[in-house]
Amino acid sequence: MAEYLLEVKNLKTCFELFRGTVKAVDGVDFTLKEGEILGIVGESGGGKSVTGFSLLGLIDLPGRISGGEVFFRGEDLLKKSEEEMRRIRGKEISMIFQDPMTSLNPLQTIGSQIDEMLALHTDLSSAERKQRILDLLTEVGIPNPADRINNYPHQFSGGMRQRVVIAIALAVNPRLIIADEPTTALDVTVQAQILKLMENLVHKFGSALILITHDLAVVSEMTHRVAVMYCGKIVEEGPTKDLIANPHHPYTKGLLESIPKMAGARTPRLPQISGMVPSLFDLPKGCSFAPRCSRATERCLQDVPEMRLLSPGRKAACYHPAGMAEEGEGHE
Amino acid sequence: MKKRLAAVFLALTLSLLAVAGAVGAEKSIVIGLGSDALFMDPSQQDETITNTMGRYMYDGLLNNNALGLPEPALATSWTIGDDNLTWTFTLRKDVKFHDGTDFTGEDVVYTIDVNRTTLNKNFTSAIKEVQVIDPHTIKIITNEPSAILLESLASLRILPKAYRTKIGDAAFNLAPMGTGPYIFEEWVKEDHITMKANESYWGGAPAIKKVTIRPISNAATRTAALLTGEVDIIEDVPVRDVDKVKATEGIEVVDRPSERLIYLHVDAHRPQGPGIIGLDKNPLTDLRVRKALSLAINRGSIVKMIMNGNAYATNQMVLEGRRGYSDKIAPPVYDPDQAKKLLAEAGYPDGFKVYLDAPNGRYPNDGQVAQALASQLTKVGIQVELRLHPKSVFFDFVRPGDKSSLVMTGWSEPIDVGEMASVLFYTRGKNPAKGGSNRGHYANPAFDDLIDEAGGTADPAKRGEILERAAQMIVEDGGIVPLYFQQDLYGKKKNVVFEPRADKSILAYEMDVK
Amino acid sequence: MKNRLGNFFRSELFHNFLRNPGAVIGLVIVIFFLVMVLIGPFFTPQNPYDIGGLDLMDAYKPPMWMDGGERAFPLGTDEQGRDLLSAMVYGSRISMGIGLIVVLLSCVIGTFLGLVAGYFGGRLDSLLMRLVDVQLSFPAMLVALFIMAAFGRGFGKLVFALTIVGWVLYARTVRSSVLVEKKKEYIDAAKLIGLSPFPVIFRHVLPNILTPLIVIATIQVGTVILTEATLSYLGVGVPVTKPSLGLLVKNGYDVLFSGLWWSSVFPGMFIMLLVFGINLLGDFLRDEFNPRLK
Amino acid sequence: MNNTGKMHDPKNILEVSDLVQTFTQPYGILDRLTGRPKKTVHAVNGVSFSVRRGEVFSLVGESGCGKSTTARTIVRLLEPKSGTLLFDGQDITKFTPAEMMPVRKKMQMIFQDPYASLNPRQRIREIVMEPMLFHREAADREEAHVKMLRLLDIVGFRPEQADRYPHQFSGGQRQRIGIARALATNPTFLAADEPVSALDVSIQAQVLNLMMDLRDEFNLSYLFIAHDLSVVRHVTERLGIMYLGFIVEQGERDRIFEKPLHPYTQALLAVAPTLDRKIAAVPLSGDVPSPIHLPVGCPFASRCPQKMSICETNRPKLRILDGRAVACHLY
Amino acid sequence: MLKYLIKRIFQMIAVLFAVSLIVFFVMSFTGDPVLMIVPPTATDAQIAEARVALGLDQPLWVQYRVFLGNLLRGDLGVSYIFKRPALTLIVERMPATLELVFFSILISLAVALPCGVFAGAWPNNPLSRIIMGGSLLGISLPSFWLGILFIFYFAVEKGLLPSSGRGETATLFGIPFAFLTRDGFRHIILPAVTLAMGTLAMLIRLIRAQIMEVMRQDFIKFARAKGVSWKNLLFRHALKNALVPVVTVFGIQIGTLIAFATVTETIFAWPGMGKLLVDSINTSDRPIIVAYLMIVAAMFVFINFMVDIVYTLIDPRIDLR
Repeated sequence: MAEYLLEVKNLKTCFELFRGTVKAVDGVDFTLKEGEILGIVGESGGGKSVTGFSLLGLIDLPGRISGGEVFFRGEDLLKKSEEEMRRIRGKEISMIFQDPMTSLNPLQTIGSQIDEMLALHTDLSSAERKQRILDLLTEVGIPNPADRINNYPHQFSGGMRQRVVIAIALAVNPRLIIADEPTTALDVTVQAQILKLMENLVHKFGSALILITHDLAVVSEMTHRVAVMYCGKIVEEGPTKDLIANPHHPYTKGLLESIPKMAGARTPRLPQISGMVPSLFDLPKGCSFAPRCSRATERCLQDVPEMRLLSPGRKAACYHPAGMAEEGEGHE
Repeated sequence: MKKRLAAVFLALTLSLLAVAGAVGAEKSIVIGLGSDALFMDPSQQDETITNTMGRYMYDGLLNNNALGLPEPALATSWTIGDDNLTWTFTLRKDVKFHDGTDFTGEDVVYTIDVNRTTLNKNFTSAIKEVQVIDPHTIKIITNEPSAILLESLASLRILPKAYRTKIGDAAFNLAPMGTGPYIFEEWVKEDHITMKANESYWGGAPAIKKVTIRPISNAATRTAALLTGEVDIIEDVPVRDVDKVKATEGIEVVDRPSERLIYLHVDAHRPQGPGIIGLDKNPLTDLRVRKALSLAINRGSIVKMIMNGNAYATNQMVLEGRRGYSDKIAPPVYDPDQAKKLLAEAGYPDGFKVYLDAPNGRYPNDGQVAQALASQLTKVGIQVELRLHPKSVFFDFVRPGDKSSLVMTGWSEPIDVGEMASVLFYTRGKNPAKGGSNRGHYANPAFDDLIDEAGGTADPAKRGEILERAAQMIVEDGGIVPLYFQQDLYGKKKNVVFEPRADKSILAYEMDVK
Repeated sequence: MKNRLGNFFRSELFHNFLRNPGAVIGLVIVIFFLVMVLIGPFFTPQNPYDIGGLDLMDAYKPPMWMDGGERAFPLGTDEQGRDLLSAMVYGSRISMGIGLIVVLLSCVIGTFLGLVAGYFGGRLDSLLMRLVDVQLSFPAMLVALFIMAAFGRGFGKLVFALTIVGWVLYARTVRSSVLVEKKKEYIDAAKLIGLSPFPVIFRHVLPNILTPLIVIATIQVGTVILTEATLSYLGVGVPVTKPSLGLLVKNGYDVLFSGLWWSSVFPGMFIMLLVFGINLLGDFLRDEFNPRLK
Repeated sequence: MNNTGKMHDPKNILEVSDLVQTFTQPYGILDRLTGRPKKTVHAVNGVSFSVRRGEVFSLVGESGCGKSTTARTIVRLLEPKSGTLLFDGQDITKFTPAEMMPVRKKMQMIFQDPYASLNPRQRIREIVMEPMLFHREAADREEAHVKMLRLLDIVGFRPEQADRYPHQFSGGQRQRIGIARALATNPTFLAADEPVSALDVSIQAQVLNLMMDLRDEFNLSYLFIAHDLSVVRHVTERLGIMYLGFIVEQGERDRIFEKPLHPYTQALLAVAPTLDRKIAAVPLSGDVPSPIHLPVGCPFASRCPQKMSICETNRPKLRILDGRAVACHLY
Repeated sequence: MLKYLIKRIFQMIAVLFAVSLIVFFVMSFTGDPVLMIVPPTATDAQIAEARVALGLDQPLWVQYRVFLGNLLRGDLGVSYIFKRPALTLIVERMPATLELVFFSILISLAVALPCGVFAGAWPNNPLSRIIMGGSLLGISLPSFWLGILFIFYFAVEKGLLPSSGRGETATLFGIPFAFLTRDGFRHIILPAVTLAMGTLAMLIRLIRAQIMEVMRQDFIKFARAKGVSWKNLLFRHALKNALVPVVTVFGIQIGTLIAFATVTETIFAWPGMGKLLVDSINTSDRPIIVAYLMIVAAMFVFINFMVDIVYTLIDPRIDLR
């Protein structure tokens, strides 16, 4: 048994488009232990969703995985055939999508959509499957599951649908769940319910979870560790509490500071990261964040910084990391 | 192994088919016609296919023979009284309708009465009164001396009074019955009509025992059906398909001059012609212009190129042998230079512009003929604007009125030129029964007198002589410009014995299959 | 202007176009026909509409490579001695003319009504859309056949009938695009400026719904040409003196079995080629502009 | 000046009282014949608040609570069903389009979706100049051009970017273009409908800062629509919490954030994701009732953890309590 | 459901009323039917008499009122030419047309479904390109030209199939059908294929486009993430979703088939109601034209109704109200 449930090494996924090649995921490394919750955070276009899809081999043309290794329980998923991957998808690794409105087949009852998962990956009899479906629906908090099993997705509200999606994802006890922005499309009150539910279920089932989101607040509440992505690369990684309390990468720091606070004194102006996310067709030569970074030096504009261990469990790809004990605080 | 099995199977099938053929050795025939019959009740419409079906299942007092001349049929003989008005007909005895009832004089009276209630009552318009003397003798009294009574009666099919009154005319149309050589079996509209031989027909049992009529309105498809052997004989072979049909083995083409004349109606008398473009006078009133019109037309090339040689260029109004054919009418001449000269003499050295109204799709290649006419007339200076009308609106458009001055159309005259001359060229407004279709507004009192005189003449020879004079008069006066007689074209398998008839009917009774 | 052209040649559309052989072939065909229709009449051996210039004795000459063919009539002649090639060039003119005029007219009418119905909604919209529903539930061919049967042959009448048949498609497409577009906030922004409805419709809505229109219009040109040909075949199309391609096929079709195959086969192939070219192009545009396939 | 007879406080740029907005589904002859029930969506049910000059007033709530509809009714994109709108002392509730013209100059809007709020076929230049020229804010095109460039500079664009089309910009940039357009007629009041909810976090801060800077520079007043409480807390002075078309609590920011009274406000604050604390136990269950069939009692009763029997039958009115207004039977 | 039915019936009446109004008044522009039925020798008096007999001497609105009154009694008028009820004439010919249309539908579906799904699922496969090229050609061909080439090749040159007519028929439920006999079945092949060609090509294209669109949707990706196989993805998830718009178009296509049956029937001498229509147009037989259009309108309303029903079977989101 390998040390990690999942070990991603130098994963690269690119899209060949008319305007040029986009390296959506550009040499990403991370690891995940059994039962661990990892947050992948970043702004749109940062490559976090593509990373999630790449793990399952669900990249369609014009995109392709151009390199790297994805060891899942010690085996490289990228070397598996489509048929082998098919048996892993759902059973070993399952996924929760962003928009519950579109991720369910509108013409099938939710019962049969859960049943499909069970029929594919278990040997249960149809009566057993039915019982399992009812259990799952109860588990995700759908009232009167026996009545709703024959309902169609459109008869459910957004939050309820996302509960069904979670039930499908958990149906055969996968070792790993990848949740791609699972609450973005939902209202705040519902969002909280769903997050709570996911957290509880993942603990209960003992699955590992990769939570892909743009919302640092969500990450801070749920995850053990966080990886921050910017322009296709992971720029910082570490235990959640530690990272949020003391970000090393200037991007992480800027991101955290620019979120308005719910408590404490109110500043007239929010600290902001200047400039725009660069176009993926036209990335800067050195560190992608350098043009927006107040700490950038000539070196940052020339060379791409590697991820390095800065303190126990804390890695960042930055030549001038912030919040280091031996360094003075940087100012903007 | 597989191959051999297939061969055995094939042989078996073939022998079975041969046996089936031998068992059904009764002679049968499939006839492809240009359209479906409108009615099986012959009293309803005077229309070619309906009339043909009438000949299969019914008889008249007289029937037309192949030449279109009436012959005794249900009436065996007749006499005319001294008043020239009373005709006494002796009817054939022992004639039975298909349901076994006897044919009597009552049926004749009934038939004439029925005809008088229909819209096409021309066949009985001459008749004043009918009397039944005894079951097999009737007396017909005409309004005035009539030379065409026998021809009219030959067009009248005798209906079974008892049967038809019993089931009503609508049902009768679907289950027709008469005294004719064939007995109705089935009519699937637009697909087929089947009939079987009347073995006890008074004229002798037909040789062909089973007849299927198939309406195939698309000419090319009809030709194809003949070429594939689906039908034994077709009518109206498209003129262009003649060569192909002739070249196909086992199939041949039979032709016969048709009664139908294609001609131009000329606006010869109105001072202002509605079809004349850009002039406030009517050049066609000038005889020289009308003569130029005829001279400019190359009938020969039209017949050769457009009709593929299957027509007869003419300057006559009726076929040779009919009353109204005249040796004195000169054959048509094509002389464009002379035409130009005549136009110049008439004061139109640069010609003039005129509409030519013609149907498209009414007669074989009519639209193309009209285009060729336009082309030829334009070459001498009569610049023709062609107005081609679909057949559904053509006759409405060219009705005598104020729309056209030059009309190309056709007329089929099975009797003699008398009726044609009276309907088409009698001065309008003088006599409500005459000049109804005088589209050229021809007005010539001398001509009218001749028509009136012919109408009152019962003696065929004398009537013929008057009509000859009338025809000569109007052709020479350019009121009509005859173009050509069509040719009836039939395609048939070589084993079919068939002689074309003047009325275009394909009558199985007169045919045989070898 | 030059800049814009440059932009076009550098655009993704042009790039994809070059990599799509079907689209290139389609454009080549369409351009070939356009050029032929525009300048062809200056080069044809004959003016087939000059009725006095025809000689009946030239009728049914075979194509020049066959026995009896003449150089003067490269593709042979028809029953009036008309040069088939010239007739086809002029016939393409009529066919394409009808196709383009009908599409233009129905596009303008349909777009206007669709814009108004979609933007204002309400009674007018319901009324118009019921009309569209009723008409769309009838096959276009049948409606056109019926109108032509009532009013008779003729270029203008044909254009009228086909336009009556055609506008509904544009009206419906435009309306559904407008319904999508008018919910977008830039329309609200335009209203907030204080613009009255028609400026909003024409300045803001219209430019944004043109793409699907272009696609439909392209494909419709082909459809209209085919419909016209079919109507001419049924005997209710253009006048016989100025035959369109469809009517040429019909005329030639009467003599197909007589071995005079050229007078039907060549115009038939011409229609097929023309419509095929238009459809190839339309297909490309449809795939390019379909946001759901992007 | 004020023809309703109501008191007008000149400190207020906007006064909204008892605003009601409903949507009726199409109801044709056939529906009438078949007796289909008429469906009316009660989007806004008697909302009253005012916006002071130079102030940011926020309306907060979950999607479908009627906050956007309120904003769109105020700027008269929608006709109000009933209630009164006083803008700058004028009753604009029943104004005709022509009468609205001068008001429109003073009252503009910033939209939610930066991708849909700019006409894709217009250049940036035209987008910003169109309102100016229409309202004769500039004498001619040249003057408009100069003004346009100045506005673009204010929101952070270089002059050469004026010739580009919207698709050449990122979401945050487009939102700034939208702001420039809103400023083109020199307005005094801006309704901002979720102006940052579609933006990335780092860009969100930029846009919020820009909006606050502009308020100071042009003395603007904002009606700020949002669902994100942390953003609202940052920008606003006063706020109203909306639920099912009703304002359930309304008042000064600090009072509400420090001590929310309405159970719904409490729940919203409890579940708002923040960096600084764990999510509280989720206090709410169930879904928002349908706005087609409004509950007779308290709109929040079906989900309220502290529901009493009176809540089912009587609809609570807004009452002043502890320096804010709240509509709840608990108090 | 009952309310829905009432609604549809009201709609149907409205549509039929509108159709009757338009058809009747437009028809009055056609050639004078009187001239078509009186013999060419008819005098003016005879023509006038015929006009009275047909009721054509009345003002148009009186004619329409009479027509409408008769219509309510199920009487669509009497053919000027055949002198029999127009309705009967059309109904007699209807089975032949419906049979032809039915076979064309069968052929179109049998070919279009597999071809369309294949081309949509593997758009870059060479076979897909051939299918798409073929279908493009299919919609570019004038169908009448194709029909005559078929006759020329398969019937005249090769002698494989009969060129025209309906052949032998056998009776089922009292209605004669050609496909029940071997001979009749041989007759139906060429016209049915000719008629099917356009619909076939267009369905292939539509199904392909729909499959391609559906395959890009989230729920398909979600199904893939579940580990669903390609086959199930295509047939369990994609196809049904792709079918919803196909059903609408298919409904309209049935109408188009009935319309184009007029052309096909004319070429192949198929004794259906389309041929009757063309003939009636040529003879200005107004009652038949009006009756034909009314019946076809009624058929279309019915087809649309069926399409709606099928919708609810496919798509649970659609509620009949």
